[in-house]
Amino acid sequence: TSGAETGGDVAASGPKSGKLTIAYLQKQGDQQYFVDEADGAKAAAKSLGDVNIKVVDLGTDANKAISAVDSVIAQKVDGIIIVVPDQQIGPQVIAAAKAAGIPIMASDDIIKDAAGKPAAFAGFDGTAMGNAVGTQAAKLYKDAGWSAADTRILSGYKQDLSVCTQRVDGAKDAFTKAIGSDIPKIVDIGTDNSATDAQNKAGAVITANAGVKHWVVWGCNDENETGIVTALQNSGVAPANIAGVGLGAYLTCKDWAAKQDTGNKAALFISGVEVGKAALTSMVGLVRDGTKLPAQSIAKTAMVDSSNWEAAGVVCT
Amino acid sequence: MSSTDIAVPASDLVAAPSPIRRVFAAVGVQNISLLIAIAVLVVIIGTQNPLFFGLNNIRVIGTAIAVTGLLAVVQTVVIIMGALDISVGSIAGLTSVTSAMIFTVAGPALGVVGAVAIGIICGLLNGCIIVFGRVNPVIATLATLAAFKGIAQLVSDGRAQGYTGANPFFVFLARGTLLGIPTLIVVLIVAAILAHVVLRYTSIGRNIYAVGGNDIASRLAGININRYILGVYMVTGAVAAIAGILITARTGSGQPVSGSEGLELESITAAALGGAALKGGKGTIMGTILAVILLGILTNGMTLLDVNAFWQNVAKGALLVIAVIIQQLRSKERRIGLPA
Amino acid sequence: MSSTDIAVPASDLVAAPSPIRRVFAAVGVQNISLLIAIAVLVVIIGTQNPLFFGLNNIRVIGTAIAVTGLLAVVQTVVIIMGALDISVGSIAGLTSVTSAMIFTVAGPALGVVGAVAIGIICGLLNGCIIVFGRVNPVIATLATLAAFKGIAQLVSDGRAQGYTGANPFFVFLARGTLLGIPTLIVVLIVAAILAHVVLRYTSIGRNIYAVGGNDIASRLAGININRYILGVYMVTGAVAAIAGILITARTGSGQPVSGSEGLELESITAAALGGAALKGGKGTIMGTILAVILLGILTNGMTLLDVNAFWQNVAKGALLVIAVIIQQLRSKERRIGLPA
Amino acid sequence: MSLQQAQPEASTDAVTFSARDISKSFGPIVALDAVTLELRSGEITALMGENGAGKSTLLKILTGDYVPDSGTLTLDGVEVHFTDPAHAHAAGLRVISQEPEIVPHVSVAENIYVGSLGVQGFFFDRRKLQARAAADLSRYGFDQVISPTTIGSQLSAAQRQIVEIMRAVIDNPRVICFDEPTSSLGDDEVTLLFRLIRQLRAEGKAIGYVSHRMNEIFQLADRITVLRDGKLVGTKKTQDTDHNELVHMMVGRDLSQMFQRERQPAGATVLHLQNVTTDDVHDITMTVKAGEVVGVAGLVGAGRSELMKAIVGDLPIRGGEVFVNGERAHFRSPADALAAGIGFAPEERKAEALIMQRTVRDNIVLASLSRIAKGWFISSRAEKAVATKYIGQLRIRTPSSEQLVKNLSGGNQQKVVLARWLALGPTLLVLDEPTRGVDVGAKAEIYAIIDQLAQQGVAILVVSSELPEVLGLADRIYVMAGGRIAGSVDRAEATEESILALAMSDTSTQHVPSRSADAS
Ligand SMILES: Nc1ncnc2c1ncn2[C@@H]1O[C@H](COP(=O)(O)OP(=O)(O)OP(=O)(O)O)[C@@H](O)[C@H]1O
Ligand SMILES: Nc1ncnc2c1ncn2[C@@H]1O[C@H](COP(=O)(O)OP(=O)(O)OP(=O)(O)O)[C@@H](O)[C@H]1O
Ligand SMILES: [Mg+2]
Ligand SMILES: [Mg+2]
Repeated sequence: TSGAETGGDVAASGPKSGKLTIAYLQKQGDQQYFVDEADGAKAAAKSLGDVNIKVVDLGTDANKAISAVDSVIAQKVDGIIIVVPDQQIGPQVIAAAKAAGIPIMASDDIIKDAAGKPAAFAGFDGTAMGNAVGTQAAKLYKDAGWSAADTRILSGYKQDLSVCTQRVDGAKDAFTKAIGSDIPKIVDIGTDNSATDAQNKAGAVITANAGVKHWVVWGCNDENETGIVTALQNSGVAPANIAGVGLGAYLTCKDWAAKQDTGNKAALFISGVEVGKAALTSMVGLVRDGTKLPAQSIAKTAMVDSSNWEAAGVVCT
Repeated sequence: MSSTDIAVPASDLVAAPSPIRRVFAAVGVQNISLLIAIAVLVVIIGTQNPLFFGLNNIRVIGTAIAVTGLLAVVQTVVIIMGALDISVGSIAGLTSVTSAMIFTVAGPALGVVGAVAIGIICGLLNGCIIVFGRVNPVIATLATLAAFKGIAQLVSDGRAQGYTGANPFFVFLARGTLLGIPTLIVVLIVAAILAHVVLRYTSIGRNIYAVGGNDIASRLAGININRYILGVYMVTGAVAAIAGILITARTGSGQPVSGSEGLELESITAAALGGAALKGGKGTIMGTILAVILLGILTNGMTLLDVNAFWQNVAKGALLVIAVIIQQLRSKERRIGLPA
Repeated sequence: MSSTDIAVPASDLVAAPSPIRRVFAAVGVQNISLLIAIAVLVVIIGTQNPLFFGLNNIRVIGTAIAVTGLLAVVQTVVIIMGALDISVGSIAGLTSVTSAMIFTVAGPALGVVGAVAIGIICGLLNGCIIVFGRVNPVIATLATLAAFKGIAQLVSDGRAQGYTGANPFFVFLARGTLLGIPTLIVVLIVAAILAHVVLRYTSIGRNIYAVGGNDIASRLAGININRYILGVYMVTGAVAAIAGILITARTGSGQPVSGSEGLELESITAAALGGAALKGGKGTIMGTILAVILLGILTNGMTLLDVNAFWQNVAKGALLVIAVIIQQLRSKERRIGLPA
Repeated sequence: MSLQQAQPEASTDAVTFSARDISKSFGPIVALDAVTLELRSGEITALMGENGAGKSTLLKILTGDYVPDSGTLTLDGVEVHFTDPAHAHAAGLRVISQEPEIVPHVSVAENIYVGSLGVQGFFFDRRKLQARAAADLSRYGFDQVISPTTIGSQLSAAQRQIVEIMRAVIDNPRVICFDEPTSSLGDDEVTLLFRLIRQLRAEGKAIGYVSHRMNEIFQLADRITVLRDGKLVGTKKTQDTDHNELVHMMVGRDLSQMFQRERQPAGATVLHLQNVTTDDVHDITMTVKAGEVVGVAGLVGAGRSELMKAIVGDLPIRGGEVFVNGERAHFRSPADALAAGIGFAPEERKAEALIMQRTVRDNIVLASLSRIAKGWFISSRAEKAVATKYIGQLRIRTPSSEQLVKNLSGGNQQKVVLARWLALGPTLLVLDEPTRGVDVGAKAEIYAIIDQLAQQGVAILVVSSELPEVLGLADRIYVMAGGRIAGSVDRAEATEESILALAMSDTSTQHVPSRSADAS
């Protein structure tokens, strides 16, 4: 309903022809998912022809994101696709792009302007990711027939990163919805989002929960989830007693590829390549042909496990 | 070798030096190599993409370096005094989030005043730990780096707070101009000029050089070192708070961590690249500002030229090394011992 | 009056010091306060949750501190020499990812050898920039911090590489035991003992202290300073590579950035808390290891007691300050000037 | 040098400043035990005593650097308490400390006025300060020795000492104490300083003066206070005492008479320089033979220290050739020289020789570690044995070999530097001002050790600004002026006059401080 807002301004200035430059600004650009996303966008640009793509890594730095937006505006790009490090900066970003008359679209994380109107979006937002993970975890939990009393849910994430909070909150909501009120106790593990830190912190949590038989594991990303699962397995928990649901599948796939018996039971796979392609294609469509940005292009996602990950297109390096 | 901080360059005593030498003397030898590096970068980037020279782009570079620049300026003062403040980023984060929170309930004036007050208290705490706890500045501020960050996360529950994007004052800070110059750049210029003047032309500044150069000599000469340590850390806290407010203004909300994490290393890098010796007693605001500009141009130019983020890291490292090696080759210091 | 007999070493006159005093002397005054801090923490955490004392948990703590501990040990050596290596984390990341990549095509032996070789080359590069480029160690390694990270990202395209979780050697590193002690802990213990022995009982170690204490005097006393700088940085690179291999083993794949970012500050914090003076010439492996244990227990205990991550930051900062203040109060140094 | 009796007391007997029953301990070490010192207006009171007797500690108490454990300080009969140097300054007390403390990256002018730049108000005017420094330097006669624009880190030892002196005198204090001001000065500067001190006395200042040089004491002092082992031995009027009595008071016994060297025929040439040129010295040709002690004399800034550093490979040699034991040597660093058996004790113990925060033992064995080590490991027993041996031989006053060097008195620190090279036993020993700040008794012992080494066939090159020392020790003396060898004199012909004449022969370059700010 709202994608028209940013698209409309450009339509007024008329479609452009010739070489286009689209900026793809990404948080955490050094992470695999976003590398894939950039690759997807680049591939799409190539196939569309005459499109130049400018990828900028914003890290987790909200201030740098503002600088980068200013910078690509000054460089007169024809469209901006942004994955914000923090959704609160949405209004500033949208306002800046609007003032410059450059269409903007959010990828992966929804942003809204000052009036609360969301920008066009491509991807799969954090809450939805969490929901998918939570639903799958609930299914594993139910199928295993575990009881709330002797089960714990370990949830590992960087607690000051809003995108992480959304994901784990989403997982919790979906899990609760699926199971009902009597869900196992959820233990939050604050990590720096790395597998080693998750492993270290989980070690202490496992100690504190001696006697627990079964474990459900999720996290902000695959690093958190696999780190916790590794810690559980190192402390002697059998893979059968672990229901780990990863997010990204790029690390969980490794156990599956090696045919290891593992507590990483499933993972949500979102094709970064597809998101990148979709976002870029829509943006070029708007700028070149005046096609309105779709308000929401939800990325194709798949819940994968050891049996179907290859078929779903997970690339395991 | 030290340059602009030395008293009257001997050349001033010699009658009528050539104008070029005068300019050189004013800028300082150390800074010449930074200027050369900037010039080389500008030429390389500009020939690849003439948009680089656009007024707009120059404004973008200026506003992008404002926050780092502010912190680099105060970090330079701290380093000249022979100490280090690793907590500046944390203070900026804490004040960013608190300024937005106070603003939300009490308006912009109190938001700014409150944030600066918090910054000063943080600086005072740093100073007290160092002076009265006798803790080395690096450890003291490493500790408060963690502590202030924790407090920022606690007060905000780890989430961005408030919305300042609709407030005229914060909008003025983030996007306004003064005499055609973006407010952010004006803030940086004012802070840099103030620091420069204090360091160079006041006895307070000269005493900071003395304390950093030789604290025993300073103490024996009757300088109250403790007062200087406390004072410099408080000023640093205040400036870090201004940086935090600018982060709030730019992002439109108070950010407890994002946007301020890592600023400590960036500010130290800029100060060191600008010629401040980590042992203390040496450094200039001019050099630091040139270093900040150099790093800002590098980042901006690499984005402009579509350099991959991974290559950007390599390039940044290489540039740092090359710039400092050139400085060192130009200086006539004896090439023995551990480089200072 | 006692001042007349001062020519005779006092300790030789006093017969048989009490055993307690002997232990104290062996541990060192500085370390006593660390021991006390550890004891206090252990009591507090243990009474809240007796599971803390479980063998399992002790093993968890041990394996959690292995990587940081390794880097802290070499960082201590670098700091004693009067320098700093901020690039250790980056080297660990680069070697983590390359060890996994080499392993994938050439097996574990070459994976390890290759990673260590890369670590040594990185260290050599650091050393050369410092020695021949005459760049201050902090700036040099700040620059290579960025450069090595960029290279790690480039070779891996930013992706985790390989899978080592099925290889017996890497599994042995990550989860195996030697004489009942987890391999990770064994690696740390071996490295710490080696460093301790070299520093304390060999002329190489003594000369490292001398260089850090006064580089000019060391040079004039015939120590080849440059060789020491190069050597120490190469060893640091090699140990950082081992840390990288351990990260790979623990996570099951080569990680270009994740898991190694920030290790530089952690290692510096541990060394400084353990009593190493950033000015050089002072520090012990014993102190560093105690500091690593203290920090490891703190993290483990707070997680165990379900302390919120934000409070953990505050607590960590507070503990650091308190521990160092106690050390300072116990030491009889004159309370003037800037604390070293 | 002729002993010139001090002027008869010109002034009142009023005690301006007194330190009464002062005690100060550092842990178990009693540095001062109920010592009393009185300084009178218009009088110079010398403070004497062996190394470690407590002189510097006493002066540090006067200036508020240390707080005494007990005892009282009175100024004009009013009791004062200084807990910080600033208090003492405000009260009109200044001490010129034994180790000049210099701020490295600022000018001489700022170094002189450090801490009191603010007298010109909040803003500080660099040019005015410069002019003021120039005026003050010329007022006190040091304008030829030092330029106000030179950067602190580039000052020679003598220039640093002068900055330290200037700092104190420009404050126009009522009481001023000098702690071994002449130990790094050349004869010319000493003359200037004495003129200054006498002028201060004439202005009615109360002056304290510490030195180990007897002739200086007799030239200057009105009254002499002697300390031994931290206790007061007594105070004498200069005219009522003599050299032998003072020595007896200081040492507690009579010293055997003046040192006499055992001369012997020299052996093979160990070091030969042929037209050696560096950035600072030019066209140096000299030889040192086994068993020979060769002296190098010259005025401050003549380039002696630079030459020594070039010999051991610390400074690069630009031209000419160096032969060691007949073979051409290319030392790229002192490490190479050490490998060839050359040891070098530099002039500046604090900056160049000692690792202050390490122990006496560590410092003594620093250069001979590889010899003490068995394979890879060093035996701490062997180390301690070596350290203890030289602590005894040089009578280094320290509670044990484990004391930190920074806690030793200045003279004892100097002995540690020497001990390092004695412990190594090199074939050529280069000593730059080896007895700086060393007391009379210890000096004689050091001379004896040098003599003994020479007899064992060690070649020794000694730089010294004390002509009696050079004359007494050396078999041959090279005199340097303006970075060149002005001549060489055999012991037989050498007199103070002949050496001085050579040293002053180069009028073109001497006394012009070569490094100033424009070097950068
Ligand atoms: N900070 C300190 N800690 C421990 N001992 C100290 C300290 N300062 C001085 N001492 C000791 O006090 C004694 C007196 O030292 P002081 O420096 O006053 O001697 P001095 O008379 O000035 O000797 P010199 O002629 O060698 O300069 C010495 O034994 C010295 O080792
Ligand atoms: N650290 C230094 N940096 C730069 N120049 C110096 C330094 N020390 C001395 N000089 C200069 O080098 C020249 C030679 O000094 P040098 O110290 O060799 O003289 P010297 O004969 O040994 O006298 P001194 O008795 O002062 O040691 C002088 O002109 C002096 O000003
Ligand atoms: Mg003394
Ligand atoms: Mg000399």
